[in-house]
Amino acid sequence: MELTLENYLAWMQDFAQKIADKKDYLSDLDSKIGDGDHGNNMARGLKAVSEALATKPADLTSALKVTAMALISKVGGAAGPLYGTAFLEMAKLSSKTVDLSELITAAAAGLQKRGGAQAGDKTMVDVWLPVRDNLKNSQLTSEKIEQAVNSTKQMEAKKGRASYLGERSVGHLDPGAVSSGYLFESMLQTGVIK
Amino acid sequence: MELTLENYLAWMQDFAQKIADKKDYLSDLDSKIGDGDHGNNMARGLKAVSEALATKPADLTSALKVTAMALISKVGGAAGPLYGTAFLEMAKLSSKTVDLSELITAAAAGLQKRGGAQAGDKTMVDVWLPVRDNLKNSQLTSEKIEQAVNSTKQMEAKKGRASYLGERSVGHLDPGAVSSGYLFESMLQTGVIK
Amino acid sequence: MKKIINDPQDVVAEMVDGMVRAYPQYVKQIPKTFVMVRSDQASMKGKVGIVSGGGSGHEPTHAGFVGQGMLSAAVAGQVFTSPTPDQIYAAIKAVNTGKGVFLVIKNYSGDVMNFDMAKDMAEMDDIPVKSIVVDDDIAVENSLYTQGKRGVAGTVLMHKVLGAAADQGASLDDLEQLAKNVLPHINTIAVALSAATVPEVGKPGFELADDEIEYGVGIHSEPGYRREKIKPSKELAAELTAKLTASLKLSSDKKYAILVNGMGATPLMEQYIFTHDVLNKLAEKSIKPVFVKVGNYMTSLDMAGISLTIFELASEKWLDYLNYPVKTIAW
Amino acid sequence: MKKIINDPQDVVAEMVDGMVRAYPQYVKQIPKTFVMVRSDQASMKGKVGIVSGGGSGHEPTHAGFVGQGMLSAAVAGQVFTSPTPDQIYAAIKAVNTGKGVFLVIKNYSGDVMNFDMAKDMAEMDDIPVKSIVVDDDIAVENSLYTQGKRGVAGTVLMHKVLGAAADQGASLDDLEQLAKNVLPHINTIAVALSAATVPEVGKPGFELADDEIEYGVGIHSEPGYRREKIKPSKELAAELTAKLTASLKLSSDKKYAILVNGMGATPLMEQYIFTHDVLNKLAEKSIKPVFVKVGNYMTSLDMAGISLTIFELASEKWLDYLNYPVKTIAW
Ligand SMILES: Nc1ncnc2c1ncn2[C@@H]1O[C@H](COP(=O)(O)OP(=O)(O)O)[C@@H](O)[C@H]1O
Ligand SMILES: Nc1ncnc2c1ncn2[C@@H]1O[C@H](COP(=O)(O)OP(=O)(O)O)[C@@H](O)[C@H]1O
Ligand SMILES: [Mg+2]
Ligand SMILES: [Mg+2]
Ligand SMILES: [Mg+2]
Ligand SMILES: [Mg+2]
Repeated sequence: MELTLENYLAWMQDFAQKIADKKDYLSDLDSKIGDGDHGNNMARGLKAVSEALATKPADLTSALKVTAMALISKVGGAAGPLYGTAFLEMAKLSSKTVDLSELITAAAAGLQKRGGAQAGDKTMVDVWLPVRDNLKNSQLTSEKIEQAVNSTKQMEAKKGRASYLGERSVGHLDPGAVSSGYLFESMLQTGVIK
Repeated sequence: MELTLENYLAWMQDFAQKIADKKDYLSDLDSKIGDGDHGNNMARGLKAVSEALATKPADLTSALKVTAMALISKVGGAAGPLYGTAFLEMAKLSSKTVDLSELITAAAAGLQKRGGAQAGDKTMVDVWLPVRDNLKNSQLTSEKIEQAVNSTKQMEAKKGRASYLGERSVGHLDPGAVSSGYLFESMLQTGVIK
Repeated sequence: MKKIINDPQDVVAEMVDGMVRAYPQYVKQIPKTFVMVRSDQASMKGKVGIVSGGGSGHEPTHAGFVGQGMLSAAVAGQVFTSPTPDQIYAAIKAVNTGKGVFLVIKNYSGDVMNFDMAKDMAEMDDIPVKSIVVDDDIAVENSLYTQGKRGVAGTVLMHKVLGAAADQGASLDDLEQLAKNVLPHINTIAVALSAATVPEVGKPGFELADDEIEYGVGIHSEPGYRREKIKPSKELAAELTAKLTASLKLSSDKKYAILVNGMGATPLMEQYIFTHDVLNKLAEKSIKPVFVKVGNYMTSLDMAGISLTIFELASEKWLDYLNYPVKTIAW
Repeated sequence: MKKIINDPQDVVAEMVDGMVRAYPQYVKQIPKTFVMVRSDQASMKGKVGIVSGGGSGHEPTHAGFVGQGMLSAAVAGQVFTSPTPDQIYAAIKAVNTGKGVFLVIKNYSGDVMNFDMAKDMAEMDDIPVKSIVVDDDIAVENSLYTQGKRGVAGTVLMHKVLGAAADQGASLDDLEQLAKNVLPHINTIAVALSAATVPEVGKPGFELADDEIEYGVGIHSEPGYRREKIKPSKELAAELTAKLTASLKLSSDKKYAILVNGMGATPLMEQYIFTHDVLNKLAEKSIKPVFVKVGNYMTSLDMAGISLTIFELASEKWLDYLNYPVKTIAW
């Protein structure tokens, strides 16, 4: 499972489309336990990513880097620095290895370092960690991703805006987990993993 | 038809009661073609009048004067100076004559001088003038008052807030005409005219 | 009606109390009245006093503009109801330092009559009093047969100009002349998204559908000249600017000041967006205002909407007056 | 959604444009950013720069407080969304005059992360940067397991204190110490009558019945701690004052400043009535605040509601900082 410029571009194109399609749904989810902007934030960011990638980066590293920069400078909120850091970590590592599992592991670590969230805190981390682990032993499936996303439903938020709700956050999906779910669904569907 | 301290006090007591009862209705009328406060303004004023008259003024002149002062200082808006001026003119004249017709004639003149309204401008003047004329030839009846009040319905306002509505003021009773109607109904009902 | 109030009958008393206790450095209350006079009495010495007032519900107007360089006193009536002559008279007496008192009256029959009666009282006391009746709202056509135009947000600019001139020693006659000169150059027009709810009434002054607006509405929910579906800000700006262009005969040779005024429930974000659109509209005519102010200055309780005032600065001095420093709660 | 806007995607760009064109004397925009820096660059010379910012929708916060004696720059994010690191970094670079830059951050995970990334960038450029994370909202209990308390209206007082100190020559270390000392003494709590509608979302962040209020709501429609039927202002004041009494351990031996803050759609009349009730409540405890401010300072778009901030003036200097003159659009 190696990330290449080609499959990476396909992956991002698909992800951007999913986000555009699900913009309102993501904001809806966010308005239940956050401030209702996650869909708009992500759509703005992925539009910028698409524009940046349309300028045809020379290699995977620069593709990952422009993705990170577009996310960091366009998404804002909590999701911007988190997704941005994740892709920046992948960009950094990509000059040494293009193994997908290793890249995602580095990304997840960066994400946790930036946001300080642990497994079970009801954040996107609750999707990234299981994905990381399942990639490691080549067992990532669409069902596993869905499972991870759905697992956030019963969690009580400890990080991000949803944490202000305390117990009342239980029973709602975490919007960042859902958007991360789309990221990894795209990864599967565009054949990054064969 | 002479105004006495006694029948004047009865008159004002009845008028205050009518205004208290019709407060919401008057404000409702005012909200259609004005700013919705005529009932509140009049109720506040007549409450002050009742309190002032409860201190037992020595004679009719002082009774009229404290009425005027209470109206001037408590009603505010357009109705305050208008009603206030009317009663002040009656107070002034009452040291010379207590003939009801003459008193109302003076009051109506003061009212017109203060507000500059003519017959047909859709104001309280459209009740005061017919009442004045009917009193002169001893023909004032409840029907005449009602007629005068209702006549304002088809008029287009030329003075006061309702004038901002132009043609759209047509079809609504003038609130000041209605409250003036109550004033003269009370005058009839409390036996000031026998 | 969902409001942060106690008994609707007490709103003015409690508001005035809150105001003078919050800002004793600017205003103090004449006991048993709703008159707020300038705390800094020293700054009034030897100057003509300027008194304004009117119904409450337009906060920060009028008391928010009491202070050095602007008003000497403000008289608060009941909500949307002119104050009474005795209160206005108390204000006149309190601020007269021997140079007379100038009254700024908004053109409503109630206000005009009550201020007139107060003027009569003051004259019996030998206090020289002059006045201006502000009628800047161009939504209502002036005509012989009506009450004339209404006084709205432009009144605040009148306060500012007169206050600056008075602070610099203008006489009562000077102020009267200045006010007369300035008046026709200040024009205002509004658009409402929703009506105000008077606490004692308990329901909005008029009803607009969820997607409806009304042009030309007054600050007491007086009706405007047209209702239609909500438009983008730039189209609202175009409509209001066009009206003012016609009334003031806007020209790129002249200098203008602009006041974008929120009606109470319209957030600043919307006001700034509207400002952006108005400035664009004026730029199309090669007009770049030399003074712009944006915010809630002449409100109408919880009405949502905005008014646009354009003030043609026919004299260079008028711009100086607008920029003259003041010490008030709200300018 | 009835708002005076154009395309919901353009609200921030157009608002920033309106603001800088209306008030060029106070703020100017760094081209291609939503960063507004102080126009009066001379006043920043030799002083530590102070940068604040956050999501838009809280106007006049933050740009309304840019100017001499207060902020050096403000960074506007999308509505209710933290600005991005590149923009914050641009602000830092623009205001650094060699003495370093102090950041005032509200405690939201997005804001903290974006400002942190900007700080990293500035440090790579050898610009010394320190910061405070404001978390004055006592509605949410602080605990190890959560994000901590939120930053709300009290942030404006932090801006004021730091701005005054910076203008008087405080060093970056002085400001950090001052901010740390001040922070626990500023506490805020709010009550909402209705939620804000984010333009791009198009519907309110939460629904309250026609007769319902919610205590403890945040400035982005974050939920509060209790819903109940609307109460008279004096009871709302009692509830909020009681919460702050507990958190700050109010005592008649100490000095306090008060900020009564409107959330956007609540008129000044209601704010002053509420102020009256708060001052009465405090008077019962023999507390008479030495500084009171009332108005829309940290809004939440078109939310109706009010917040109460109490600031214990543990040092006499802090009151001087609050009273220190500033040149801004909105203080
Ligand atoms: N500290 C954190 N660590 C990891 N993820 C976080 C953290 N804080 C927030 N998130 C994620 O960010 C998502 C919200 O993003 P978004 O709505 O775009 O930003 P904001 O909360 O600033 O409005 C949450 O659903 C959650 O998954
Ligand atoms: N110029 C005027 N002359 C005579 N009556 C007038 C004039 N202006 C207003 N009115 C009367 O006053 C009434 C309104 O009174 P009110 O609602 O108490 O005052 P306001 O209009 O100031 O709110 C009108 O219905 C009308 O009868
Ligand atoms: Mg969000
Ligand atoms: Mg009325
Ligand atoms: Mg009225
Ligand atoms: Mg957000």
